Amino acid sequence: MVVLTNLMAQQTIWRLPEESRVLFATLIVAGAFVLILGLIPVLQTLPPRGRRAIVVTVTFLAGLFFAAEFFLPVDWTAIFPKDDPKRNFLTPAIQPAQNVLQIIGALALGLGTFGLVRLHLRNAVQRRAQWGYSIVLLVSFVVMAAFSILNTLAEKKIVERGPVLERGFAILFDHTLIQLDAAMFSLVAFYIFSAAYRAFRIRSVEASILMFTAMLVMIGVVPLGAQISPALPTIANWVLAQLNAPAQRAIEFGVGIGGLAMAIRLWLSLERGVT
Amino acid sequence: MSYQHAQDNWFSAIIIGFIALAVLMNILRAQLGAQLYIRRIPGLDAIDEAIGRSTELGRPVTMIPGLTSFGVVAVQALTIFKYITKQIARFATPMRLLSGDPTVFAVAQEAIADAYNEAGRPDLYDPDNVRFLSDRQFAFASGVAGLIQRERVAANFMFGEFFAESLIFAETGNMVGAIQIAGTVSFTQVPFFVAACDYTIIGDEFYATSAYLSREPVLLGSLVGQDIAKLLFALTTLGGVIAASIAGTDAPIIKLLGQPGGWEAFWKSVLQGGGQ
Amino acid sequence: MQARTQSVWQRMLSVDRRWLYLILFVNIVIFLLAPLRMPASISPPVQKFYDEIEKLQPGDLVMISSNWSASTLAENQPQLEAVITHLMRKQARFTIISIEAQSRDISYRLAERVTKEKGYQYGEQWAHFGFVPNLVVAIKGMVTDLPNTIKQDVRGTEISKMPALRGVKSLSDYKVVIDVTPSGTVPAWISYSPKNLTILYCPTSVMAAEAYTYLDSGQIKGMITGAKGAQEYEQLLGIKGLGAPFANTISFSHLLIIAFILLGNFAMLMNRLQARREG
Amino acid sequence: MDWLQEFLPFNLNPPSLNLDRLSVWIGVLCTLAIYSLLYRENPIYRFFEHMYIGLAAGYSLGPLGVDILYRYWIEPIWIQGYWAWAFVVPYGMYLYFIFSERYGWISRIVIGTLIGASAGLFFQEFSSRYLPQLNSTLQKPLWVSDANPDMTYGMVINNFLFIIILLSVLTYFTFSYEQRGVVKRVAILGRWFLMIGLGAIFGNTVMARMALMIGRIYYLLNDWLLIRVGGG
Repeated sequence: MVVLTNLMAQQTIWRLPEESRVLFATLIVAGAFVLILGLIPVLQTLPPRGRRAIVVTVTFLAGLFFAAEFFLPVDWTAIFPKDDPKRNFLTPAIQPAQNVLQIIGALALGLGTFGLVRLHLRNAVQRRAQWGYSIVLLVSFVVMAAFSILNTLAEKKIVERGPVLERGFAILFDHTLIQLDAAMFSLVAFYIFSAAYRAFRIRSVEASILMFTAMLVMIGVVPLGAQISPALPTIANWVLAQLNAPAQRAIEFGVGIGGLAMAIRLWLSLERGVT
Repeated sequence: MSYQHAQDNWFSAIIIGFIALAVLMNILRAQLGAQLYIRRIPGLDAIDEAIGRSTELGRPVTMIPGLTSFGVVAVQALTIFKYITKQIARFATPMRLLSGDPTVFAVAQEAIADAYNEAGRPDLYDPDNVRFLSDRQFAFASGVAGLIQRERVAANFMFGEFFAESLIFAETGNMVGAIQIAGTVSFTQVPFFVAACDYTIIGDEFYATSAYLSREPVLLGSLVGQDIAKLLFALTTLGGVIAASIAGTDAPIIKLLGQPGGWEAFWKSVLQGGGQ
Repeated sequence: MQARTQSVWQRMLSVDRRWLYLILFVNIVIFLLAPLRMPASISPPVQKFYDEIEKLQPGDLVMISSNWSASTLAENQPQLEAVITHLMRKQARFTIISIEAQSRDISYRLAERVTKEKGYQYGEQWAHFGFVPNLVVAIKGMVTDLPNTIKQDVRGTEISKMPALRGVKSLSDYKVVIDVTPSGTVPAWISYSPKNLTILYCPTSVMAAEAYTYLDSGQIKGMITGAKGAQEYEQLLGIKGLGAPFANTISFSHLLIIAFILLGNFAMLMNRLQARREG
Repeated sequence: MDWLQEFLPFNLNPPSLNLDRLSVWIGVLCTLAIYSLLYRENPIYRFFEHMYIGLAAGYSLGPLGVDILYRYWIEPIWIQGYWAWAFVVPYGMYLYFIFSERYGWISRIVIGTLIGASAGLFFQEFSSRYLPQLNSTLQKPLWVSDANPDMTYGMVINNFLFIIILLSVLTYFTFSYEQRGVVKRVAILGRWFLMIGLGAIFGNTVMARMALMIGRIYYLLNDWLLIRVGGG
């Protein structure tokens, strides 16, 4: 990984020559697809134990890279000139790894969209129940995808921004998606209010502590509280800073230790359900 | 305040090493057959009761890992859902698992299939019962709300990480009279689950539930190791506070216990001949 | 056995929830239109937030992590507008990054509108880095090598060629990061950003209670809590914004909710007493 | 009359469509359609619900496709010539085999990469997020002494309270032994203190939700009905 990052900076074998670069690039990408996807039938021949070994190794190596970068001592003067005392020999490789993980992260998000479209496409084709709504979903998906991609490209001046794109994206984004999202989220206020009346019961000592603190905070932090009496905001701020903070910190310790234990288990693929 | 590398204060590496050792040793013990004790969380009795009630009504049961992105919490939520699926498989109660994350959706399909196999009813498994609605928070919430109302769900289990949309699930379940059990490490939503659900499993209890249910050596060992780590944190707090009261809050020993740069400060003061 | 006539309390408890929705709706409309305006009392976290920005020198670099979608517009928009106004007043340079797809366009269009009013130049004094799905890895990338991690801004210009970011090599060249977010993104900034970077937090109120442990430990240096915090900040800046009408209306919806929580419990209590008397 | 003229999305005398006003009407139509769920689950709601899910999924392709794939993959290879990046997308494509029965396991390789990376990164998070909190707890002396000159009795009381709450809530979250006697009482005390923290979250969360609803009603009043709401 280290060689990759150093050499990439300078003009070397890692960089295609200027002329007919597009042609070479397309060939190499096609080759990469063939090579990597071609690997699958080979991998498919592996017995289940072999498959698990590959997944476990890949998981371990991905974790080892970041763990090592964190735990290895810095200012590794043996390899690096003393220009940056905050680096060890793995640190320069963090940035390219970032690009790789962003791409895979984006493909993972795309997986969700792919799964969604695939589900509704099948609903529509097989005329399953409510398939009419699947058509609505697919149409709005396609229209919005087109406008969104064109808009983002227009921002990068790769595509010319016409009035139709400008107005169309504004209507679809600012006046439809944004409004639907905001409206949907504000529903919760209604649900809280109806739950406050019908579900929030002072059933026990615990529930009454929770409810009393909640009401104190609700009144103390808003302008009305300051109007009623200047003491209210002070008390509310004290409860938040002196009683609430230690409880939150104890919760944080529990979650942090739990997270560390889980991270170790995932890294070493001890978790049966996962890898 | 933040660490870029463990060398900022090697104390961090020592603590991580100690906790890792405590966890891995106990996992090894559990794998070698030692019976590690985990107390039964009251929330589990509530889950069994909810399962019983849903079988009487015969209406579907929903399992919502919510928008939990794939990782630590999602895996354990699926462990709990596998347990529930195995129980309801005996009575062929229909189920829906609704996820808002692509990876969790994919892994859930295998987890639920495994659950039905383990329950000896592979025929009951229908991949369409495990659905991905949307990774948009509120598109997902509306999808779930719509389904709970349309199918008049009997029981609603919500395990995983939740955000603002949690109350829409709980309130909609409340509207159709479903018995609801929630368990989450997202503390911003616990108060609402406490208010609107029949029982709420809070924070670390969530980890203990999946460990207790699965009796997995890995989970049991890990939980025991975590308890040791919590004891370590409690003792460091007590000892440190007393030391701070005696030696002052800017003493080298206090800097050592967790502050970046504390390691050099501590050893420099020790090597320069006995403390400040 | 003929169904017992529902006592007044039982009817109260089983009132249709749609009436409740109407009552809340009407309450908010009334107090949004009511001309009464109550000044806010400045809470310590907001004052600390203000003081941290006041320390900025002209030309200091600030990173704004805007991760809110339209869902939390009412809370995060007043915060972001007030913060950008204050940064422009201090002549600080700022860059925006978002890990939420929708937030990318919302924050970009909002910043364009607010900066145009004050004549703040895109590319000269502020820029938008676009969307990255994985925040943790993005922060680590920016700490080691910002230009190669971000590569180009929203408008496709190379980072290294932008006057706003001349000579910026890493996140350590920034003075402050402001996280305007409805979700748990601040732990990523706390965990991975460089030591000297001051972290300021603009959460929706939901995330505020959890953050008091970070305020206590100094991991975050200030916090604006939701629309109410935005009102306090607008008051400190002496500007007119959406924070004030929202915060005042919140006061009365809180009053309504508290009343209905008490009413609900009272009705349940009376119901139980009545049932016991008859039972 | 001029309010009506400004309110409607179309002009009467020279019959023409006012696109700005029409956009606001579209936004209001969406808002009211979603609010129809409050009355009852209905086809209009379901129509807008599916449109919403479709729009949201469609929109994400813009930032995903351009901000990420173009910036990190297409431009470095085709324009700058760094051909080594070519292998990343096919490798990431393994994820899409998750839908196939036979090749499903192939996706596990990439999922393993993501899990491994997040696990490896957690060590830094554990050090930077939790140890400073542990350390700041230590800086709460329990009595006034010359070692800590600027301590007041008020601060001492607060520190005692802080430590007691912290340790009792921590005790509540321990599971590997049966809680009996004093420990059980401390754990119950811990759960009560936990409720204070949860109450604080509850109060703040209610405030957040109200603000979002108020924001929507402000939009209906101010942008649609053109009733100016005071700036406060």
